[in-house]
Amino acid sequence: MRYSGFQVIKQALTGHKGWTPAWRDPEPADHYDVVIIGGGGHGLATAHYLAKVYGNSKVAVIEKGWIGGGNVGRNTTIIRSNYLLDGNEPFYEFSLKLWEGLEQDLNYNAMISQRGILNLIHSDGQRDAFIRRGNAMILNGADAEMMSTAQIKARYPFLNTYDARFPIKGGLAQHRGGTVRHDAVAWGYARSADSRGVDIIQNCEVTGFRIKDGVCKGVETSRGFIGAGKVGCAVAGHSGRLMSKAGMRLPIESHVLQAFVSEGLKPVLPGVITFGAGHFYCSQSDKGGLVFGGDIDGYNSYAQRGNLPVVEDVCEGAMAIFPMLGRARLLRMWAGIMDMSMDGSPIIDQTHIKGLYFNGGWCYGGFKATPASGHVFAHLLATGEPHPTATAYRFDRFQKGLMIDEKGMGNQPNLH
Amino acid sequence: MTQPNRISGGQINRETALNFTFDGRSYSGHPGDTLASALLANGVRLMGRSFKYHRPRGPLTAGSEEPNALVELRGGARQEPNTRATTTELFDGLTANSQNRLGSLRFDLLAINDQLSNFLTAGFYYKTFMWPAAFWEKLYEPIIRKAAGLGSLSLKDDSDVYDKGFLHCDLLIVGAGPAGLMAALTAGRSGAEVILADEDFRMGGRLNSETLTVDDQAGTDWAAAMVAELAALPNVRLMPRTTIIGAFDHGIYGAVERVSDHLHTPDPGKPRQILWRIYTQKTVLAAGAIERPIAFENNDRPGIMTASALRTYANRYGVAVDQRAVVFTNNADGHRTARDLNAKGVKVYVIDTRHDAPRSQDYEVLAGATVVDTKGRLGLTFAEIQLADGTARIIECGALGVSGGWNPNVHLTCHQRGRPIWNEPLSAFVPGDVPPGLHICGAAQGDMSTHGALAGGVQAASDALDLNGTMPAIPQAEDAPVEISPFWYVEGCSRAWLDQQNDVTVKDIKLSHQEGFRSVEHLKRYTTLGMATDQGKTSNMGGLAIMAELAGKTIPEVGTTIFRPPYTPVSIGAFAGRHRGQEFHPKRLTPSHDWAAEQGAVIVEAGNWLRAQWFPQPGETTWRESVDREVLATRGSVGVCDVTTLGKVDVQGADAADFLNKIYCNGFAKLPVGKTRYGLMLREDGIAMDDGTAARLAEDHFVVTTTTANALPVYRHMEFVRQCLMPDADVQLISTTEAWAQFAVAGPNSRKVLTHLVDQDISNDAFPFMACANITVCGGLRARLFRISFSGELAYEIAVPTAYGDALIRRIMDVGAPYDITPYGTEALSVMRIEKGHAAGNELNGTTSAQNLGMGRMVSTKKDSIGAVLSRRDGFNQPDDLRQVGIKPVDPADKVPAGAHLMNADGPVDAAHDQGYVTSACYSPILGHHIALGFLKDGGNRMGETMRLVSPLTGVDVGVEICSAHFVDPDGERLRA
Amino acid sequence: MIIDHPLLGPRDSAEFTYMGDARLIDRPDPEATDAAEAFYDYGYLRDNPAGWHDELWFHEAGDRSWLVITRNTITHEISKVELARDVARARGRSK
Amino acid sequence: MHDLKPVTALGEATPRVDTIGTITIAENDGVALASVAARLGHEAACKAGLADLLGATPEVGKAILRDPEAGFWMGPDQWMIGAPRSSHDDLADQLALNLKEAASVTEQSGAWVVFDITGKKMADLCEILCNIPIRRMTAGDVQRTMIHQMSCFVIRRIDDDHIRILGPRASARSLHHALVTAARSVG
Repeated sequence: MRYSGFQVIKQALTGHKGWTPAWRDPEPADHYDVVIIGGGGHGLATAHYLAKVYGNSKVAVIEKGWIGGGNVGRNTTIIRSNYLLDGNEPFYEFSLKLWEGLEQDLNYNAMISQRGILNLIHSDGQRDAFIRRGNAMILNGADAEMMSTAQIKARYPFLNTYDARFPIKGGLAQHRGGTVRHDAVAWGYARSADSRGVDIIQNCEVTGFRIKDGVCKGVETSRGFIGAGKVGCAVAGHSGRLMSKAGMRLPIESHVLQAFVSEGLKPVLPGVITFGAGHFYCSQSDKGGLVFGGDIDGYNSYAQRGNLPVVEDVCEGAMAIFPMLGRARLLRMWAGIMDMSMDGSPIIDQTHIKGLYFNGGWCYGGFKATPASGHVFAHLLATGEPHPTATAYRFDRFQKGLMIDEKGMGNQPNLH
Repeated sequence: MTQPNRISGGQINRETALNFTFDGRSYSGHPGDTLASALLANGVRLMGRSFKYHRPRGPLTAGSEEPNALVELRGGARQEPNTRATTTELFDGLTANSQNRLGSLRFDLLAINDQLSNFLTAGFYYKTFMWPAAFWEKLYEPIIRKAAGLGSLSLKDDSDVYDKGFLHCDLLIVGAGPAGLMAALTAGRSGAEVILADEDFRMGGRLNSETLTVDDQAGTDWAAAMVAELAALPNVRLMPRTTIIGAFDHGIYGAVERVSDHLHTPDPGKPRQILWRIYTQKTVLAAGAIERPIAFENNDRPGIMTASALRTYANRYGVAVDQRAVVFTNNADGHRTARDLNAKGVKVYVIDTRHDAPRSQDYEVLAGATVVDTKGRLGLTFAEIQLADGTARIIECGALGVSGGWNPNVHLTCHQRGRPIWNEPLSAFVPGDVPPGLHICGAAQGDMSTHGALAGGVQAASDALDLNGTMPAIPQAEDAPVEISPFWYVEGCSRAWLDQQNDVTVKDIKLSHQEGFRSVEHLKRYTTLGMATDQGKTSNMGGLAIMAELAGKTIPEVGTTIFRPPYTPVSIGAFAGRHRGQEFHPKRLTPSHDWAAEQGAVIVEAGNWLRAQWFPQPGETTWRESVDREVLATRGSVGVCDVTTLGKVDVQGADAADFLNKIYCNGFAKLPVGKTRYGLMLREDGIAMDDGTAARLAEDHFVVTTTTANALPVYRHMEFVRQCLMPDADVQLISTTEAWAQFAVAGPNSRKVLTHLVDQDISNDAFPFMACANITVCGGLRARLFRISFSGELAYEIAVPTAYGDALIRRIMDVGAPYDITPYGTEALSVMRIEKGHAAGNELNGTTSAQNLGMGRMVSTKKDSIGAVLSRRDGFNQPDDLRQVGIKPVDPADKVPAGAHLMNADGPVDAAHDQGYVTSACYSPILGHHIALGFLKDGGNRMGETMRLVSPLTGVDVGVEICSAHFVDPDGERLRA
Repeated sequence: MIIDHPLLGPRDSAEFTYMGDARLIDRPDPEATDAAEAFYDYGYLRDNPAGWHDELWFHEAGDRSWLVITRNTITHEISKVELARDVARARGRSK
Repeated sequence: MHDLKPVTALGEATPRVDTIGTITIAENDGVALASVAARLGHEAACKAGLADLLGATPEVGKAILRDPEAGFWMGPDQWMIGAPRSSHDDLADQLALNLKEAASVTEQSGAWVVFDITGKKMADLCEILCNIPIRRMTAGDVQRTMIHQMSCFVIRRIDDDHIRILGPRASARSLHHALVTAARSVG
C-alpha cells in the first residue's frame, strides 16, 4: 500500500479498516543470497539498497529481538556531514544526500528536518580547527558556514554570551544538518525492503556461523540453520560478541552512551547546537522534547544504562550555554551500546573469512550514517568491491598505520 | 473568598488562608493544600489541555504520577512549565497559568484537532506530508512544530541556585508510608545510619489519604507520631520533599530535595533544590502502589480521576470534587472510596464490573455494570451506564472515580534493567530482578494491606541489615485481601484514553496492532503510549492489556514495560548545581594574575587557566598593535611572560634517566647534570603526544615540563609507564605545576636583567644554552633557572615558590626597567614560536607523527621507547607524508590564515587534490608580513614551491610560497648568545 | 560505580580515569622478530568481552594508583581490585 | 636574606577569614609543605625516618596531627609533610637532609592553598562540597576528594567541628568561592 495524504483521508473515512501490517512476519527460508545479521537501521538499510539498487531480493534480515530496537531506536537523531578527514567526509556527505531524498525513496515520512547544526567555538585554536574542517567540508561538496557570535545570538537570543566561563567566539554551521524521527527510519527501511521481497525475521538470534574451509556458508540461529551466499554483519554495539563466534577479535570496544530527553516544551531551539567547551549537544524534537546528550560514560559496558556523573556533566554543559534551561526538566535518560573503534571511525569490509562481511565500529556516529552505511554495505556485498566513498574503512588500516582519527585521540576508544 | 467544594476534615490548616492565582483569577487555599486540591476546593476542575487533541483536562491523580494537571508555575525567570498541580505545595502568592492552549483554557482554538482526530490517528504523520517533497520543511513541519510541546520556558536565565551533595548511610528507605516508617523505626532502633526519603511534603504515604486506623489511632496521626519518634533518633535523617530519582550502580541513589519550592522565593543564599548522591549499603523500597484507571469512552473529562485520588482529595485535603460522584471499579478498593465519600456526605454510586460485587447499605451499587460514555464539555456532567442487563442509565455527577486495581510502584527496581514479573492474583506486575542490595516491602512488593505494609517494613529493614533480636511490634491495622477481577477497558469503546497526556486511545492500540507494531517497544514508539511526562505510570498497563487481548497472548507474553530514571522529571538546573556561568569550571590563576590585571592585560582562557593574552598600552586601538609591540620589544631588548601554566613533573630516583628514555622517543640517559633537553613524547600508536623539556638537576632528579593542555594526561601516562610497565624501576613522580611561579625572560637583554636578580654567575660560560640549576634570587630565595627558549631569543625561565611569584614579577619589571622590559602575553608568545618554527598544540593535534613534525630522526633506534615500534608502520613512512613547513604569502599584503588548505598552483581545487593545511598563522612584525606553519604532502622536498592557499569557508584564495618553518634565526645563534 | 580500592576502600569511580583492557600491561618485546605484529595486536585488538573484564583505572583524584579491576561489563559488578603495580610485577614486568 | 614579600594564595598580604553564620573559613598561610616518596628498596628506612620525625608513619588514609611537624599519607609509599612556615621555610631541604637516599623529597609549599573550616555546620558544608563520609570520619582521617572539580585533601582535625582543606593553589579563589557559597547555603 502506498502511503499518502489521500490514503490517510480515505482510511479515516472508511474506519481505518484498510491499513495492513507495515512488513510481513515470514518464516526463515533455507537459503538466501545474502543474510544480513542485525535488524537495526544499518541492516535494514542494507537490505533496502540491496533490493532496490542492486536488484537482489533473495535477502533476509535476521534480528534477535524486534527491529529498530537497538541504537536506531535510542539515539539523539542528529544528521550531519561535518567531518574533517578525507576518509570520512565523502561518506557522510553521501549519507546526507541520501537522507535528503529518503522520504520519497521509502514512501515513509521519517521527518527529516534540516534545521541545521551549529558547533560553538570558544577559543582561537578551536576556530582554526573548525575553519580547517569547514574547508574540508566545502572542498568535499558539503555546505558549511562560519557564523559570528552576533549571528548566532540572533538565532539563539538566550545563549549565554555575557557570563560565560568560556566565551563563545563564533560557530561552524552546517545548515543541511538536522534531525530525523529515528524510529521511522528503521520502519521505513523495513517496510520498503519487505515490499521488495526481503524477509525480515524477528526474534531470531544468531548462535554461530557455519564456516567450512575458510568459507562462511550461513548462520546457525535460534530458529535453525539459514544458508547464505554471503553474510553481512551489522550489529554495532554487539560487534565483538557476534564476531567472536567467527573467531575474530576486533579493534573495537563496547561502551555506554547516555542520552536524555526533557519534558515537552514549546519550541525554543531552532536547530542542533553543540557546546565546544564541555560535553553537551541538543536539539528539540517535533514533539517538543529537548533531546540532548554528551560524552560516553567511558568504561566498557554492555549494560545499556549509565551513571550519574555523565548526566551531571551534560547538564552542566546545558546550563553553561543555556542558563534558561534550569527549570526545564529532564524526563528520561537511556543508554545505548556503542561500538567504539580504535580510531573513532567505522569499519566496512570483508573479513578474512570468505563470504563474511562486516559493518561496525560506528562509535556514536552511526545514526547519521544509516543510509550511506546501508548503501555502501549493499555495494560491497553485491559487487565485492568497496563503494568509492568508503574505501578507507578497511580492517587493515590499523596494521598499516592509516588510521582515520577525527579527534586525534589515538588507540584509546573511550576518548573518541 | 469561598471554597465551595471544601468539606470538613483533612490535614490542612484552615486558620491560615493562602492566596493564589490561576490564569489570572484569584483563589485561596490553606497550608497543607496542593495547587490541585486548592483549585478543586474552589470548584475548578479544568486545569489543562491534552497534548495532541487539546482536550480539556483536570487532575487524574493526586500525586506525582499526574499526566494532566500540568501548569506553568510562577512567572518571569522562575517560570516553570509542566509543573504538576497535584504535587505543588500551595504558598501565599503562588501564581500559575494553564498551558498548551491557543486562546483561553476554556476556549482553546486548537481543540479543532479533536474534531479532526479521526485523521490524526497513531502514526498518521509517517504516512503523509511527503508531497511535494519541499513542502515538508517549508509548510508541514513548521505547522507541526508550532503545536509542539506543552508548557513554555521563560527564556530568561533561571534566577535560582542549586546545590549538589553527597550523603552516606547504611540504609536508605524510599517512601515514608506505613512500610517505610516501620522500616525506618526498625533500622533506626538498631543504630544503623538511616535516611528516610519521601517525595511528599508530609510523611505518612497513603495513611494521610485514608480513614484507616493504626493501633486505634487515625492512620495519619499514627504516622505523625512515628515521624516525631524517628526525628528524635540521631542516626535517622528524615528527608521529606525528597524524591529518589534513580538507582545507580553499587548502591548509589540519586535524590532531589526540593528545599525552597514550597516558598515564594528561596531564602538568600539558599538553593532551590539539592541533587543528592546517596551512597548506601542497603535500600528498602517502600514506594507504595499507583492506582490505574479503566478505559471507557470519553474517560478523560475534568472530574474523572482515579478513585484513590478522589479519596485523597476528600480525606487529606477536605475537598469534595463534586457532591455527586460515581465510582467505577473492578475491585474492592473502589468501594473504600465510595465509603469514604459517602461518609463525607457525597452522593455516591458504585459501578462495579463484577457481577458479584458487594452491596452497601449506604449507597447504590450497580454490579456487572460499566460506564460506557460521559458528557460535559469542560467538565463531567453525566455518566452513561450500561447495566448488567444491557439497559442504559444516566447518572448526573461531577466526579467519577475509576479504580482498575493497583500497580506496585516498581519504577526503581527497573533502573538496572530488571524486568518486573506478572502476578496473577494482583493482576499487576511486581518487582522481578532488582538492583543488588534493594529490599522491597509494602504495596511496592504487592502487599496491599496496611498490615502487610507495616509488617513488611519491619521485615525488609531486618533483612536488609541482617538484624537479630527484638523487632518493633507490628501495630494493629486492617489486613484486607486484594479482591480484583481484571477489567481493562469497556467493550466497544474507541475514543477511550489510555495515555491521557499524549492522547493515546484504545483505537490507537488497535491500529498499532493492525499495522504490525505489536511488541511493547513498537507499540510505545508507534503510538507514543507511555512517552509522556509520567513515563506511562497510569497508562502502560492498559495499553499492554489491550495489545495482549488483540494478539491473543497473555500480558507477560506481550512484554513488560520497564522504567528509566528519573522517577519523576528533574530540573536540569539541579543536575548542574553550581556549575554554571563563571563557575562552570574552576579558574586557575597564574601567580602574576593580579599584577597583569593591574596592567590592564586582556585575559584569555587556556583550559582552566586564565592567562594574559596581551597588554594593551594607551593609544593602541587593535590587539595587533599591542602584540606587534610586545614581539618587537622582546626581540629588540627583553620581554617577560608568565609560563607557570606549563605542566611540571618532578622525576626522581635511581632509574629516572631510564624512565625518561622510555617515555621520550629521543635519548636522555646521557644528558649531563645541569643541562636541559627538548623531548618528544609519542603515544604507543606512534603519534606525537606532547613535547617539552627535561632538566637534569641531579643524577637522580629531573624536572619534566609538559604543554599546558596536556599536563594531566601526560602525568597519567607517566604513572602508567612507571606502575604498569616499569614496576620495579626506582622512580618517583609528583606534579609540581602549581608549586613554582615560572617566568620566561627573553630577548638579547634578558641576561642583563636576570643578573640583577640571580645571586649566582649566569654568564654565557657559567650558564650556557640549555643549562639548568637550583639558584637563589634577591639575596637568598631558592629558585630554579633554565636557559631554554621558546621565542628563539636568548632566554631563560626562572622559577620561585609560588607565593613569591607576585613579588618576583614586580621585581623583574623594576630591574628590567632600564632595558624597557616589556611584559608579553600568549599572543606574542605564539607569534614568536611561529616565527621560530616551534610546534605547539595546533601542530601536535593528535594525528601527527614525529615524521610529520620533521622530527622523525629523533625517534631513537638505539633504545626502546613508547611508540617507537608502531611509528615504523608503512602509513607513517609514505613518500608523500605530510611534513611541517613554513608558508608565506606571495603578495606580502596577503594573510595566510590557519585552517586554510594548500592546493597545487595549477591544479583543481577540491578535496581529492588537497595538499595540506595551515595549522598556525600570525603576522610577523619582524618580517613585516604574515607567516604560517602547516603540513604539506612531501613538504620537505617542496621548498620554494608556489602554491594556492584556499579557505572557501572564509573567502580566502591567495598565492603562497613554501619555505622553512624557521623564519627567524634558523641557525639558532641568538639562543647561544 | 564504586571501586573498592585495595588501600583506600570504597571510592566513587568518578575519581578514576579509565583506560581499557588490563592487557595493556603486557607490552610486547620490542626486540622480538614479530614485534610489529605483536604491537598491532597489543595496540588495537580487544577481546571486548560481554562479561568479566580486567581493566585499568587510574585513581586520578585520589592516590594516583593504577588499578586492575575485574568488572562485569553486563552488570557492572566488580569482583576484584588490585594495584596494577602488583599485577605488573606478578606478570613478570620487572626486569 | 632575600627581600621578596610573599602573598597569600588568595593574593593578599594577610590571610583571609570569613565567618558565615556558624561557619568560619580561614585561610592558613602558615604551612610549609613537602612530599616524601620512598625510594625503591628503601621503604623501611623512609618510614623509619618519618616515624622519627612524626612519632609514627602515617597509615593509609591517615594523618599524624602533631607539632611542629605533621604529615599524612598521599599514595603508596608517599606522604605529605607539613610544618609551620615560620620555622620550616626550608622544610624540603631539611627532610632531604634527614632522609638522604631513602626518599625523594619535593617542595610543595607553593602548590597548595590551605583553609581551616570550623563551626557546628561544618559537616553539612562538607556534604554539599565533596564526596567524603564526613560524619564517619574521626580526627586524623584524611581523604583526597574533588571539590567542585578541584582535587583537594580534606583532613579531619582534632576539634570535632574542624576540618582542614588543602586545595590547588592556582584555584584558591575558586575554592574559596565554593566554600563561602556552600557556607551560605547551609547557613
